[in-house]
Amino acid sequence: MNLSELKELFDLITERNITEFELERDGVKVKVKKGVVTVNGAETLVENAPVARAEPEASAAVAGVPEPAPLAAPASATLDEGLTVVKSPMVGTFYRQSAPGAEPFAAIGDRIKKGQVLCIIEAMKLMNEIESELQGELVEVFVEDGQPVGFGERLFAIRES
Amino acid sequence: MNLSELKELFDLITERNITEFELERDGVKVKVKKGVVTVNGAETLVENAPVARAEPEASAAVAGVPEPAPLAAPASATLDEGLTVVKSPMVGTFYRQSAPGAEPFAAIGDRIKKGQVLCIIEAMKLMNEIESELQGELVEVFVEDGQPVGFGERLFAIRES
Amino acid sequence: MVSRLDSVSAFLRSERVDVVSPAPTESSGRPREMFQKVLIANRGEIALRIISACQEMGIRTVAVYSEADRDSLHVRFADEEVCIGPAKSAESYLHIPALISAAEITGADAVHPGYGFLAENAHFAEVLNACKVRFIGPSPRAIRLMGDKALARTTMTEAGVPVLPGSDGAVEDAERAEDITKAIGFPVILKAAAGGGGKGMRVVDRIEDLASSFVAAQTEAEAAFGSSEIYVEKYLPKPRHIEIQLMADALGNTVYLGERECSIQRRHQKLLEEAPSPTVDDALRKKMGEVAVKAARAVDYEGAGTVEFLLDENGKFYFMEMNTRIQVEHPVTEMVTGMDLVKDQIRVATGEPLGYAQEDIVIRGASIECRINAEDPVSFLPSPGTIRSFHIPGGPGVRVDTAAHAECVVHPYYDSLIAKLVVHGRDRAEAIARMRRCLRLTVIEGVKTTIPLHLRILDDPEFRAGRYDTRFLERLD
Amino acid sequence: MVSRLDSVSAFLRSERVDVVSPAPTESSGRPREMFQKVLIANRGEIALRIISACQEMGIRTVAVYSEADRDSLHVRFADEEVCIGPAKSAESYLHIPALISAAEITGADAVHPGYGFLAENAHFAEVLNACKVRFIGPSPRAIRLMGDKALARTTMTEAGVPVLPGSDGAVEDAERAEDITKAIGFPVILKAAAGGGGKGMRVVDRIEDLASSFVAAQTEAEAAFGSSEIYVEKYLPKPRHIEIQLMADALGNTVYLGERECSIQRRHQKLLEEAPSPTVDDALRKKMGEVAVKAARAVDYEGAGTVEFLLDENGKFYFMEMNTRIQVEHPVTEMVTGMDLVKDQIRVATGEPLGYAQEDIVIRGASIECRINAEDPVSFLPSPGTIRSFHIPGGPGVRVDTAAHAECVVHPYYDSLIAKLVVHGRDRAEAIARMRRCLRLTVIEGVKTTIPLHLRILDDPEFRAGRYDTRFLERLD
Repeated sequence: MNLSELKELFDLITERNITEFELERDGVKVKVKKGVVTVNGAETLVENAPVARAEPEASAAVAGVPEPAPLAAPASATLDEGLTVVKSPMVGTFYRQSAPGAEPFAAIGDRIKKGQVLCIIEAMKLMNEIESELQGELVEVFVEDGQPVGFGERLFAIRES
Repeated sequence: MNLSELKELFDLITERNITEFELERDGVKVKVKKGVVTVNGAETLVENAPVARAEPEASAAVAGVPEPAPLAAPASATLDEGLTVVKSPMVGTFYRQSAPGAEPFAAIGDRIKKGQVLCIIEAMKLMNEIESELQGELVEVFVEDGQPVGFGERLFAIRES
Repeated sequence: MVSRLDSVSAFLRSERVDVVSPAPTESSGRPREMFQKVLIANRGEIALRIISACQEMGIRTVAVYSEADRDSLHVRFADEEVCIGPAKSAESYLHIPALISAAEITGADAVHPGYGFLAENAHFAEVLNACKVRFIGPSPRAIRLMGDKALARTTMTEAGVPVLPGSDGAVEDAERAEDITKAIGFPVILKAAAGGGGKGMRVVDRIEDLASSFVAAQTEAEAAFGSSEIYVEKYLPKPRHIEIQLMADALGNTVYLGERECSIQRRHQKLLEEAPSPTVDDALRKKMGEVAVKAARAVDYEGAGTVEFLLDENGKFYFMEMNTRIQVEHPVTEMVTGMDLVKDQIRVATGEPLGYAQEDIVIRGASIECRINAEDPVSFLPSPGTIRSFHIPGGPGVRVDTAAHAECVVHPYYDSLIAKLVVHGRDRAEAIARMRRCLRLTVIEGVKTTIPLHLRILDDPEFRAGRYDTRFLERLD
Repeated sequence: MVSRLDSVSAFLRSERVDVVSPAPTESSGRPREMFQKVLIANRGEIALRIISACQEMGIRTVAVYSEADRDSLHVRFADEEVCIGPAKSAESYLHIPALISAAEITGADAVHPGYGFLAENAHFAEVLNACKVRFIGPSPRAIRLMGDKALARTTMTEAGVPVLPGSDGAVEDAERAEDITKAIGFPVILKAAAGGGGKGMRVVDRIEDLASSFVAAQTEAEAAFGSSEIYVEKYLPKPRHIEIQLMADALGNTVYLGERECSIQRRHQKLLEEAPSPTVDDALRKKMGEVAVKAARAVDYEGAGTVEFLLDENGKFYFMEMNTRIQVEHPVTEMVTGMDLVKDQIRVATGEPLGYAQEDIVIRGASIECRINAEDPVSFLPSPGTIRSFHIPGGPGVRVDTAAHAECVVHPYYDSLIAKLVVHGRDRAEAIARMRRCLRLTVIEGVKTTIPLHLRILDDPEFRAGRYDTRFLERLD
């Protein structure tokens, strides 16, 4: 079987909405499975396998959903090659500077050092300074100054270096 | 298979949303899987495109079930190569002979002719003779004498010839 | 393959009233024993409703189903089940021979027809009676008398039940129409006798317009229905559809369980019902209730039934028709009275006495039902398909009758009712607030539903004030 | 990354009663305005129940959720939502700073705690008060007085509420235990002061066994809990758990809404509750109700609360504890009284008067609640997982409170309650028949549930006769 044959096979599979296919030449083993294909929340209704049936199906199979995707660690997660997201460790109000009118702790394009204060999150009347755990370049700020943030909400993206 | 062929293969797989692929050259074994495969109520969780994610998934995809299998025609359906199932065209009581103690209309192994009476279904005090639409050999009787049958219930299997 | 079913059907189709119709007194004989096994000649939520009642009474149940309903919950929950035909209703749920055979082979001693399908088919009731299977409903005679519009009108007039003034049947010409109009007063409506859906219909306010409208209606009726027969009726500009729920036993006890307000309808399809009506006071309720009882007694009515009235702005009401079955909207009556109509219906079908009298019926609080149909809320086109997600609300005063669930298929073959959302509140304001939150807390994904329309109705100031009539939905842009 | 949350938590953990505890009279001031926005510090069915009440009252809602509950219905149905932490309760639903911050950033003017989690945490109520966010529940003082077993016992005794005779705290030695036993009479139970789960517990019937049992209990208590403190209490061989539902406003109006029978429990976990109790008659209801009101008044109680009693075979009852929150089983009371406890709870929290008096409370019919838990019905081990199919029953007199649905995940982090199945019948027999059919018409696939156990309970002759006590489930093989 060469690549063009494989391509043809894949086209056929796609066209026929087959979700599982097995073939063993010697011993003549064929296995075809079709079902509902769920990709990115959109589902494709698939007809049944073209196997002749002697009697009506007693009941339709009940599909399940996959378990929720494993949640990203609240601290940081890889966004792209080299990009790390800093998330809010608490519920509160996000401030980019120490006082109204002051310079922001960090601006886009700034070099960030480990331990450098990135922002303040005010929770229960206390100002919590959020420090960077890594060094790199500040690439993005996801939240506007003065906005409320929930636990695990994205605050910054840093390109580590 | 060289690297550029592999790259092409991987591109192909991504493009076609194929999620699992197996190939054995000698003996020719191929295995392909796509998306979330739901077969007989067991599901295989398939992750989305292998791109690193920066944030937790907002929501899990909801899978659906396939439409119920298209129901076999009530008259007859292919059971096996050459085997045809005769189904009940009505609700009633199944009788294999014309009167208690009489010979059955047809016994297993009998040669069946077109138009030959196979059984009686009593419905609403009326005896409805069920005739064969084909000729062949009576291979199986699914219902016992005197038993109630529903619409579309299997009565006989005949090997057409 | 040949069957004699065709001749059986022919036999069954012949309306052999003489042979099988029981005398009206036959049914009021000695009390029968409680049923052992009831066959439910229906599907969907009402089949589940009847299974529920039977299970609470310790009665075994038989489900019948078409091939399309193989995986339906009524099949799953019944003690026995029989496939009676293919998806098409005419060959399954409406196919009398298949249903009779199913009752015979399972040994059911009674059949509950639900609503729709064969529920008001006198012939079905007769055949069952002839097979010694009890039809849970009134006598074939009562079904027949109430099923024929002209016959019902005559019977009611004789019984002293007010009917809408008009011609007793078709009117030959415009001159005769003028005579009738002079007697009943303007406005009048001219209607095609064979008609429906607004075709061949004309509202006439002035004598000058009568002759020309009559001819126009005749022409339209001839074109639409192949019959130019026209009848004349008093026209009510702002009628309310008020119906009285009745329950009658075989011993002659008949009580009314208050009214339901069903004016929220689209093309004569009820969408939202409430009890009590915001416009009916105790005195009017008593008056309408007693007239409804009179109507039922005129046909020796037995079981659960509903007399539908049109109520005009002056508190005058007119008999429209009697529904000789349990109705879709019966839950609102159950909510405000605390009764279980389906259990009572089965109980009285065995000959058991009602067990309660008129003075035992107390209306408490207010109840609303919203019919959640798989329909486009704007175009009202059916929206069959597979329900992907399904969640129904809970909390106090909420009842949801449904056979739907996640991953179930809403078939195009049958009616589009997915769920009946019913609430009860200490007063109408609480019921409205409760229904609003219930509609908001309902999740039905995969098919379009009437939920957005219900929310618009509930938010309408006129609806909230209780000031509406059967044309409300036409006005709601 | 560094935060000062730890020090905040430390501050919050310090029980600074002096600063924030309001004087008991403070809450009975002038009526407050209706809340604009309520934060619900809970999850699951009770969060939906509170959202329902708020929506019916026109109040906006804020859901809080842990990362595991991102897709939960309470998040979907609330007007706003805030993620407050990871799956673990201690870091989310029990994490006071996150909840307070969530209330602050959303501008909520009140917090409803539901049941469990922080519902009976006086400190949480205090911190909210300090932040000018209304805690929907009683005063921190009332929570604290009722939350401490010894303090509650003293307070109740002073108020003239009967408590189980016994030592007021730990007993130093067997001789002192003998003195107490002589005063209260056999049988008595010796209990580890620090204990639970049956460890360090001895029932003593005769004076000869007292000394040896005391030493044995001490030894066991020391080994199990590191404390050999033992107290002595009157032992009731066949007690029933009867609780009285109360509702009190800030103006001093306190009414009782009848009792709930909660004797069907396993390891002090209630499984099935009913109202009214099959053993409580009108006279006893009045007596227990009035004592419960006295108990609540002793701590200036406000809001919804429950006084739990043990009832012995002679109709004598003893205060066990007071639950200062809405309870899981509140629906059975709503079913028989027609009240909406959560709406009333929110209403009185604004300072509004109750609006009804004791004589307005009428108990109608009978109600039963079955807790459908994701548990193995035999081993009672939790059975988390994904629910594959889900269908809940409808029909008259049925209420289902649930946040579950097909394809939802039952997490191992939180309690295993999937749904509360509640029925109402015109009498107890109808309620039992209805509950049986509801359990049979419920479909929950993918996780094991307590449904089979509930069916066994309902079929038990002693249960059906209403003759059972808190040890019923131990005897049910």
